[in-house]
Amino acid sequence: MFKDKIKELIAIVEESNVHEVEVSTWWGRKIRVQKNSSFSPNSSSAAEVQAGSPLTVTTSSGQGPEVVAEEPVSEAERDYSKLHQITAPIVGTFYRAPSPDSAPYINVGDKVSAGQVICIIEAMKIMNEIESDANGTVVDILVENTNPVEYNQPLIVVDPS
Amino acid sequence: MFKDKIKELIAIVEESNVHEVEVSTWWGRKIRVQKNSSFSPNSSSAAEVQAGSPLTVTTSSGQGPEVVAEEPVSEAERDYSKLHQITAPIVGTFYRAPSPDSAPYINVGDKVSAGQVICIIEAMKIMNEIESDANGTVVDILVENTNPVEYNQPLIVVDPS
Amino acid sequence: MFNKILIANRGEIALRIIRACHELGISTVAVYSTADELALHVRFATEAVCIGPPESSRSYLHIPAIMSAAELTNADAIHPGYGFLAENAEFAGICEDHGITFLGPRSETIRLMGDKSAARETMMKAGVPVTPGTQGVIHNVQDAVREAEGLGYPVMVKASAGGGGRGMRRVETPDLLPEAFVQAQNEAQSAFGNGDLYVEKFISEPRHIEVQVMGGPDGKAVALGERECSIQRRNQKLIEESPSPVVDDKLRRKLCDAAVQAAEQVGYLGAGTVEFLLDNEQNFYFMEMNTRIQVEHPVTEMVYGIDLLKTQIGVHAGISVPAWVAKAQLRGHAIECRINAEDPLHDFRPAPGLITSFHVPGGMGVRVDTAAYAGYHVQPHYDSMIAKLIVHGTTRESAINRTQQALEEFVIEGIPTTIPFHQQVLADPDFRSGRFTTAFLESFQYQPSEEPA
Amino acid sequence: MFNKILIANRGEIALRIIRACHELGISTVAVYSTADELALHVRFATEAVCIGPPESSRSYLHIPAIMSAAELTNADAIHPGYGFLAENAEFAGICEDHGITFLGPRSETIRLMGDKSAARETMMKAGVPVTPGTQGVIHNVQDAVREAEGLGYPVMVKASAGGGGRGMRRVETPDLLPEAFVQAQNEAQSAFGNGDLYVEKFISEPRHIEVQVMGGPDGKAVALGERECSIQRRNQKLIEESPSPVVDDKLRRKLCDAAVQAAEQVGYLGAGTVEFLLDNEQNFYFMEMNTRIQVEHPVTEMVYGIDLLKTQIGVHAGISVPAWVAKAQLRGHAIECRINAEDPLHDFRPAPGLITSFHVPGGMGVRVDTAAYAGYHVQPHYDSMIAKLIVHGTTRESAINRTQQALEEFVIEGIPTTIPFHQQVLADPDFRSGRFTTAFLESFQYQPSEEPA
Repeated sequence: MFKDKIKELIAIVEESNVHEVEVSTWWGRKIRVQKNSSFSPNSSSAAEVQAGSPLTVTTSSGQGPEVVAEEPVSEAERDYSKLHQITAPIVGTFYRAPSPDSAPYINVGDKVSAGQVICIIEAMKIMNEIESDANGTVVDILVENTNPVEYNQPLIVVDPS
Repeated sequence: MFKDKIKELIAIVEESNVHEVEVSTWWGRKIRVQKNSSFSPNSSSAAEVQAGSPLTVTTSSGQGPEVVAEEPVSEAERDYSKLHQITAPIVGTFYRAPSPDSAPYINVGDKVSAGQVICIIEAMKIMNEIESDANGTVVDILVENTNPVEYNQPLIVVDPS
Repeated sequence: MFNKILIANRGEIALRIIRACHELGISTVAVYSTADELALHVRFATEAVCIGPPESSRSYLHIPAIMSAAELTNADAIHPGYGFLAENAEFAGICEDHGITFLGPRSETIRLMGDKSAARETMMKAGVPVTPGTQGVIHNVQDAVREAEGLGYPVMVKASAGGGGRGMRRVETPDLLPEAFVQAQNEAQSAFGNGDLYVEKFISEPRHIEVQVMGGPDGKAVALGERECSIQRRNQKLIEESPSPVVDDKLRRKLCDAAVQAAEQVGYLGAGTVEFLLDNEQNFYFMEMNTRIQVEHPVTEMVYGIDLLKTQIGVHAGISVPAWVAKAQLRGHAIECRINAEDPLHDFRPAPGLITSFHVPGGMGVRVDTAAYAGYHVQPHYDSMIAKLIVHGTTRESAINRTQQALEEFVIEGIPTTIPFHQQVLADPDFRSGRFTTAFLESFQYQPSEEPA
Repeated sequence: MFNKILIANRGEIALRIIRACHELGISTVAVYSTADELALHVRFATEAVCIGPPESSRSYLHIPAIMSAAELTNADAIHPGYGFLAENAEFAGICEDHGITFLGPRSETIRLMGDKSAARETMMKAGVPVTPGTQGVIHNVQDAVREAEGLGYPVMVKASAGGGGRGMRRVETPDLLPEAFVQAQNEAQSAFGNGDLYVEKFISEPRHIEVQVMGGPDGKAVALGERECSIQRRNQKLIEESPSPVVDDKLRRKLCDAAVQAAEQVGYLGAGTVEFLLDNEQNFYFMEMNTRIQVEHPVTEMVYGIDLLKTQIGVHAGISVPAWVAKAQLRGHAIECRINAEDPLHDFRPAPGLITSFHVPGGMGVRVDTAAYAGYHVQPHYDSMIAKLIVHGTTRESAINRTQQALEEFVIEGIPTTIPFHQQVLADPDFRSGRFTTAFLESFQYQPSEEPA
């Protein structure tokens, strides 16, 4: 969700003649997206993410773009930002297989197609089969078997190409 | 004081390779000074003064400079910004003459020199003679006779040229 | 005592519950929708679980998601706050079935009090005064005329299944009854699929007075004085006070006794409110019972010096209501103003959006319960209340004066709020005199202020 | 009552006074230095006058500028707050001469209480216990040895003109007295140009306990319980409480009686504080009287439910202390934490600068008195206190727990503050037990927190 917002902001800036957009909360994060005025328009964009302070003195230097991340983004997540992620549609416990003795629904490297069951999320004793919403190759499985997952949490990375 | 701050900020921006400085308070004023990136560096500077909000979404367009003043600055003050102003060194009541029957110390158009008495400020029944701190021609007298003045309030405008 | 409580709510009440839990040494779990990622209850809880998308029906009202979050985090109790699932008997029942303590009354109590006519009958059994009216349903105009004769005009013809003002008619004289009866019956039939009607005496110039109760695990209940809630706009309370300017010690004792009888009749557990209509001759009539902690609970806390949330959590953990709570003395006067993200100039339409600055008042006797902050985006998906300003003073007049000063200092920029509206109500001579009824806001004219807010 | 009060102060106390005045319907005049143009007292007062440059000596301490501002604005009274001119007898006298009411005791009272030995003699006359010691000045070592024998060791050798710990020596045994006497005499002579000494019994393991008094225009005073102020760092109070964890009802009555005697002896008018040292055998000794409203007055307000500022303004307008104030009952427990712009990691050095975010805690029992806000620049010219967090609870333990929760929610960014320091003190077992003396902070070790604040 947070990364979505950054992407959304970058898109807004790239597609407009605005050169800077900044969103922040006092306790949350500050997102500033700005086109670097030293470069020609649209040639580059920088996303600056900082522990937020609701403003006061903002000094933007004309130097190169700076990226500071409050929450260190794991390499994995960074790499997958352009791939498709299947997220948890409900809160619950993640299972890779229909039973402890069964083989996992999917493994890294498998081909999956939309509608294929890829895991189970148990909620209130009910085993909910979760289906893939894309065709492609499984690149990564982000949650360990039997771990809890939140709504919208990325579960599986699929390369649709 | 407030205008001084704006001037100070403009100077900071002009003399640096920073392209934007912004200072604000939630209830006070927001001062933003930015070099317009559409123009070549140092060719122009804009002072933007707005009723302040401690930030959140700041969108600066690449269009021409915009000036919004929270407190409308009177034409007079605006014109005098490059002239010398003599300010009140104490709180009190402003008198243009040593007694009700006397002629005023100075009138518009008079030449004054540094050290010359230009008015009286009464504080706690004591008549304090206020001296000019510059040589030049009196361009305006900003306070009415017998009106109260605060510390640092501009009293008299002098053209030193 | 509990180890960990999940809060099935958001906004200021979630924060209120988190504070009470942490002061008691209890861990907390916040649940949140994706719209609330930056909400304060998420920040201040011990842990937080995202349970669904912005729509309430798929997050804060979605029972399976909440139960899953409780199970995953090993919460041993769930506090529902107010609104959302607070008075959902099914949810309370599910909690009971799962061995998770629901911090509210038993599901059967919620169900009973949610049924208007059953609640009314229960109160009659308990000896609590109810609005005089027919016993059961009236089937024809002749019966209605006869019953109304006995009650005295004006009367109200009401749909048994009614709500929201539909299937309801006020009748001033006997000759108007037949037409009103038929109209109400048709309306009830088409609105609720049930044309059953009953007739009640119409209470003229009523005030809305409610009594805070706390039921202990031993079946004993205590009452903590009344709240005056007559300042309402379309049944939405905007300003609440404790005590009421028209309730004296003697009447307070009668109201409290009735509320305790009501609560003990149903073995009420935890925090609840018994709502009464008070007529202009100081008679009062049971209206309904709210089986939850209420928005306006802080005015009671301020004058009695009691933390209702901590007391409530205690009774659900099996601790009797402490003796000093039962003996608490009324001190001074408290007023609550609900600060809503609404535009009072445009029919109080909700005005979600970004709060660009947020400065809360402080000092002696000033309490602010809020989950908003500078940079917070008021979500369109939920309730528009963004803060409660609760002010205590030694007298009603000093409380009003202090509230005015606090409203003056309360700065919210970016969205319109009800702050200027409250300022005008508090300056109104009728409000200040204490002489008003639930009709006060019908005639009150909000004036746009000269200067920008 | 007054029409317009000028506030000769800044910061939170200026705002506190403005609130009290406005609640009483009195207009206010703020005075400010050019460094305080954006300060909240300037915004919230009815009018504001710039009186000088940032240096206090040319603004907030500059009597002619303040008197001019009062005359220009037709103020009929001046409230000095605390610090600055609050205990300046000359200023009080000038106000008296100009027919402007000084909201403090008479200038002669300020002068009398400002003179240590005169105050001590006055208290002895009033029958208030003072630290056992010599009557008047000691001129040689022989007399000192004889007096010390009578008092019992350890003793303190003190300069008559002393202050700030100079010209003061603690002496454990008779053989050490001659050397200490000469040292103290030399130090006093060079520091104050006056080598007069006296000898007092040393009070071991004392607590700093003070009593709030309010003197009425009729010469009658009332006492409003005690405050525990032992948590001090180099004589700077950091945490204050009411009541003291070691004062029971009986001792409270004795302390209050002594404070009332002290106040009535001098015909004390308005708000004042009588400070005592309490030894470990529950004996107490007069230390000094503060002739002003104090920083820590809110803890008394919280437990007694009394607005001390409004009461103070009233007595200076000639209104007797109301009977209900005199009869006010202690309810619960209150704690104040002074939030200073200081770096506890670097010897509490003042850390002025820009506050980039400022989020105050709220909810039940939480009061914040502050003039700071997000975007405010803490000025290097003045006192480093930027906020007072005052928390009320039903017991000392619940008040501490609530204070911890409030400190957790208090977010100040941009400058270091004492918030993490307070969090550690409140978690300290000795602090929580209530067993501590004025030496508590000497041995308390502040630990830098693992995670960034």
